[in-house]
Amino acid sequence: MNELIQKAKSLLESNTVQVVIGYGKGSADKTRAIFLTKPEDCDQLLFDSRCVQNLAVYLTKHEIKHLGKPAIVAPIPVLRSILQLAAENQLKESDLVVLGVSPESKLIEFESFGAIEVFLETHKIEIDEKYKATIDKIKAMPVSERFAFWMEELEPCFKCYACRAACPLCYCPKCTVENNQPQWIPAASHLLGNLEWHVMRAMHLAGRCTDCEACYTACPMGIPIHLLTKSMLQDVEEHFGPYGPSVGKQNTLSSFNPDDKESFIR
Amino acid sequence: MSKIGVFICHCGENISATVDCGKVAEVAGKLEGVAYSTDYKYMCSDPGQTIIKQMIKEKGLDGVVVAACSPRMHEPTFRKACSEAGLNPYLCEMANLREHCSWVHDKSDATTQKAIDIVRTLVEKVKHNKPLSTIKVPVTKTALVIGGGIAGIQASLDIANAGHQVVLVEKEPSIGGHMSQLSETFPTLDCSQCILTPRMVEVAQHPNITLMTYAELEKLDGFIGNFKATIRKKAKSLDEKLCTGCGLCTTKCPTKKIPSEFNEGLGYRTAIYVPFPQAVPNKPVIDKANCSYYQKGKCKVCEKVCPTGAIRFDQEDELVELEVGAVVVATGFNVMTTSEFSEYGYGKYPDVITGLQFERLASASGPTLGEIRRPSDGKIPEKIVFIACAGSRDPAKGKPYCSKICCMYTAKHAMLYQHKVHHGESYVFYMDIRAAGKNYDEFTRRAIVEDKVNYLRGRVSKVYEENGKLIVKGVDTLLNAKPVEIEADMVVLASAGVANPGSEELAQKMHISYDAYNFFSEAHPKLKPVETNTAGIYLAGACQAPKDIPETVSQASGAAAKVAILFSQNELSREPVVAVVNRSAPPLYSTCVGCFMCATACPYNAIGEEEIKDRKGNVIKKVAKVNPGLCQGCGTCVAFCRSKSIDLDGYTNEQMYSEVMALLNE
Amino acid sequence: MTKLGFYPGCSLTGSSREYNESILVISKAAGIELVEIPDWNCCGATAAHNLNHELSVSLPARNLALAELAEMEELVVPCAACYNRLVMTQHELNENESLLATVSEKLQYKLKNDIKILNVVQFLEKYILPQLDELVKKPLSEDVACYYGCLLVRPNKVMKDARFEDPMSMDLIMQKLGAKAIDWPFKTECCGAGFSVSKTEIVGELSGRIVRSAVDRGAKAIVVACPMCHSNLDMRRPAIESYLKRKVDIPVIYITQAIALAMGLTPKQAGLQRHFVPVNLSVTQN
Amino acid sequence: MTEFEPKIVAFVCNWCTYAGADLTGTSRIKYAQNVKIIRFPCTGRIDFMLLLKAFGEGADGIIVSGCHPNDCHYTSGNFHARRRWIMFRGLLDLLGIDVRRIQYSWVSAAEGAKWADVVNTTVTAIRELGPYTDYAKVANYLEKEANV
Repeated sequence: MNELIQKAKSLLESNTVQVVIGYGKGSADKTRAIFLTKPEDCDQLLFDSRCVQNLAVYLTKHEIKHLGKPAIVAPIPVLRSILQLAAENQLKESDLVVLGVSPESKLIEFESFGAIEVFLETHKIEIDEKYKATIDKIKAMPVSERFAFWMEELEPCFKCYACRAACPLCYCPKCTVENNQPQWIPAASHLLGNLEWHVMRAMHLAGRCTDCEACYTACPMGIPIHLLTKSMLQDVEEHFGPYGPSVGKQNTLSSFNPDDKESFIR
Repeated sequence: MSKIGVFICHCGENISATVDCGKVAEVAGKLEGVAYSTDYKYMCSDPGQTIIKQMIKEKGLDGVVVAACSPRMHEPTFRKACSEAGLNPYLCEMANLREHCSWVHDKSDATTQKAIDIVRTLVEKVKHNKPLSTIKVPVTKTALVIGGGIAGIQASLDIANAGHQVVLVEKEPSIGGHMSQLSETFPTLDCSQCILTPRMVEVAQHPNITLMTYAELEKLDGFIGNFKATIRKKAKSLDEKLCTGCGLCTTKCPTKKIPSEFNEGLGYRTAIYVPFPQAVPNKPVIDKANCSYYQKGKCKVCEKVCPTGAIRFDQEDELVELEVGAVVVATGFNVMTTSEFSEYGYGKYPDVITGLQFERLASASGPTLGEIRRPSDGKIPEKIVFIACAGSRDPAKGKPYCSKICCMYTAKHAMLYQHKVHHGESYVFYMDIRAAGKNYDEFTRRAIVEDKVNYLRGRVSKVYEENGKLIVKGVDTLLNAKPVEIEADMVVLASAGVANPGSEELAQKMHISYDAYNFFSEAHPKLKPVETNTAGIYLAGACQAPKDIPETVSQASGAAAKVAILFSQNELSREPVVAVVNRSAPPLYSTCVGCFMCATACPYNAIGEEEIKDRKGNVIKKVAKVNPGLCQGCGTCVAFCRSKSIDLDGYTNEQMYSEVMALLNE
Repeated sequence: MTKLGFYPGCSLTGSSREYNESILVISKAAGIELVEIPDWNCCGATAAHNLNHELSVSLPARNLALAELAEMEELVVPCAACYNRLVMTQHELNENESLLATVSEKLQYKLKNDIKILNVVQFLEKYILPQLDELVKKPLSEDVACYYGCLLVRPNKVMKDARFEDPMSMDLIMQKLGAKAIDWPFKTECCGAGFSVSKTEIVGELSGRIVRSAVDRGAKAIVVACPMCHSNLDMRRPAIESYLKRKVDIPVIYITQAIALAMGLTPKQAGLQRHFVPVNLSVTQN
Repeated sequence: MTEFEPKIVAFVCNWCTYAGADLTGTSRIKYAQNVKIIRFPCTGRIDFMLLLKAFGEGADGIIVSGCHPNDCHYTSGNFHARRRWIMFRGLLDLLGIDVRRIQYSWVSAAEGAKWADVVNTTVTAIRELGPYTDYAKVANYLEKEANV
């Protein structure tokens, strides 16, 4: 921990960065994102198992960008998001300093995005067996029952868009839902609108999602929307091969293989 | 409120036989935004079109739906009519009542209802149509031809003779390509060089052709009519203006044992060299990799003997930028290095050679002056075996495709051998004799019947050497199918035609596609055989697939004609169905967030970057920009864009959305 | 001690016991234990694979299943025919899901089908070759002809050897042993094994040409890695000599025997006494 | 009671399936009236949201059709579309949206008969599945609210 605080301090002191994005104490027993601009504040930084928020979401936010060049405390989910953002031309190596945090809570400094990629080679996205089981269970339901199950799950959604706000990959300044010519997604939070919003959100993350679960964590109603993206990750893997964020590689849906296999087109 | 006119065509009885056209017109007339509606027997006829024109003027229509046949049939007709009446042609849409309704359903209320649904859908679409104007792009009337073989030569001459400028780029020191290496050509047995060299000279002397030899394409940017090409002119170590081509340097050069590329390694050349006597330009280059001076720092004999002082050791590669309107790719092919066929002993036994090497042996200008002598000891082979399909039609370890030219040149080789070695015996192992072409089958038949070439239908399993002979083990699969062994003096492999090394990189530089074997892909296998999928880049010759001289020349002339057609216009007009990236009010300027995934999805590389700047010139953001010259209007980017920042004119999100809504809501 | 799975197959327990003995003896010397698959059965290299495809896959699949159950990661299969059946089965089952399902159903076991199957040359290259410099005590000195036969290098879609018409792997091992591997054209020619029982005279001709070429090119021994090759070139010598109309005394040895001899083991340990054609090489003297 | 007539929307590309459907017409091959076509330049242009919208607006079935692989007028639009469909189909299936109600097909400009067959078999299949009441209930939620 000290290592991290020292590093953050020195980065601010040397003016290498102007802001450090990290985790600090939140209300009650929670942690929250903090934005440090002064070296002396760096002692507020902490890192433990409660720090699950994906800080990468701030890298594309206007308000944070205005603070200057950031250093970011980056456990594995954040590292994945950084690579994906880089692959999508939203970040350059020179835009930030990555303060990687290993699963053993050790500080890892990365020379380049390439180095992050090498590191992540040994920390691949793996979908938890319990989620796989849940997804399999849902898929095993008869179609009507499955639909009913989801309608019940989606019913409480009141379109607060916390899922969108928490997701590092939802960085469009104007989301499709804000588009009214045509009105792709009804603004009201009735069932149809909820369903259409979540289908669209999941599709927009197809082949991009890095499985950080920020959307689910953020959802005030606890709707298991992460199951959608997890299931799609499985689909990507099944149909198009192993997937992991990579700066050089083309996105799953903006690329193709002439030999892609399917069984449903006649 | 829109003022749309709906015009229902009976198409004689083609539509009205099953659809109640009057009813359709009546219902359409009551649709919101429809100002006029009528039906008529033949909408596409002169009087029919006149009704449309009149109503546009009379009612001040701002949109037209013609419900008739398929838009693939008459859309241009009706759009032109609208345009003549002063309505932007892209405000006119067609509802397909004939192919998609009246012809495929029986007469019933349901059929009429479907017709009404179709019309309503198009009315809703038209409400969202915008006036569009055709896109104009200027044309630079200079063509770049890459590759100076017979394909490039033919294309260059044709384009130049049409009165346009041509820059011909060849990577070797001389133009001529593989054709200059050939001895005689099938099916007439006329001497290859005799028919080729006059063309080569014509290229050199043509006022409209700029020849750059020893040069390669470095980079190609831009789009049809407006390419920017960068050419690397490799250093020849020679001042070409001073050189008279006397050849003294090449005779005095002390490094003499370099295998000659022109003679396929069967002869030697010097380090400063002209590839062959009839080379164009007939001026030498120094092969730096083999030159004593460049490698060891000593020699300079050529500089000493040169009477005009033309040698320039300090010369460097030069990059030349050219603006061209069209590109003809004519980079040719190569033959498979048959070393992967260890069972045939190529590379191990000197007397196992490729067909291209045999051409040099048979050529009067070759290392044996046209006598068939085997490389190992210079003896005239008494028995010679030709193996067809060495690597072709061999999915297991060669190429699955047929190389197309081998059957013919193998017949020619056997024939030439029989003409030169009268007492010799020749054998051809073949899979099929593919001699489709004018006078081709007659030619192979002549080889068999008149020249007594022994054709054996079967494959060769192995060639090995025993007691100074090459034992060819094969099988004759006809009639008394049996294994055959021939003790030969020489074996010639008709090795597969393959893409040139570096084709892949070249294709990527030009953004044209290539197949699994690195041959360049034509835009359509039947109807666009000389176009590539990049507008303005055309293909000629064997870089597209192995082909013989007549076919190559035809394709080259075809490509030249395409270039000439392009150059016959000062500006290009294109359908305005192109994608556009939106603009919005500050602080967004555009909803595009610059992820550029559309760019990777675009099949045409039509999407680039644009910097949005403030008044002081500071970059505010980088967004995608569609080059309308390159965009073909598929709309793949549109469906891909998450923030709906890119839209396709003619098929906008609003148009498609309202079509779906209208179709399902009566 | 390295432990590897081992599938001997029928030949190695019968007509080519010396192949079995020599591979075990050199493995032991190299500190490798070959553990037989418990209760192994026929590999299917019989007429079965022309008559009943499913059976021809199920037979080897059972062996693979037993190897998996015994938690073997690598499986050494010295007989070229056994190797071919096992490796083809693995390939086919990996390509054909429905066949895999049928076979798994039959076996009452879901194959993982990821065991690494090694033929004798692959085994030697991976486990013996790295130690060979230390193990060779009595280098060979003769010119030898390495004969691969058909099954060791085929089918190419599975083996993916760029030189499958002119393989070199055994040549390189023999050179390591001090012998000179001659360049000859019969490395992969047919020995006639398919007619070994039914039409011996054809074996005489086909094997005879192989033997003749080796002798004429100065080889003092033919080195093989397949029981069928061995029995045809060795046991069918009368038929060969009657085809060649001359006597030929060139011996035929397994590559594992050559290694055993070079390691300084006795001819008996290498099993040379089981051959029809006596083996007389410099290393078998004294 | 009259037989259920399903509403089916077809999203087709201009160059292959639209032309193929034209050929069905010129060949006078009859098919069911239930299917109505919307023309797109390319399958690559077909937004997945439009499919969802069609269900929302009461479609009982959907046909999506374009050029066979390697035949795309734009060389690769259909390849992109195919990837999108693979992902979209998986998502819909997980959500319990009945993927049997979306028929994807490749129909070339020469396959007039195939188009008729695709239409007829889809109509039969949807007829067997019945009206898409599950989705309609969700979609009508909207109307209920609007009526409040």
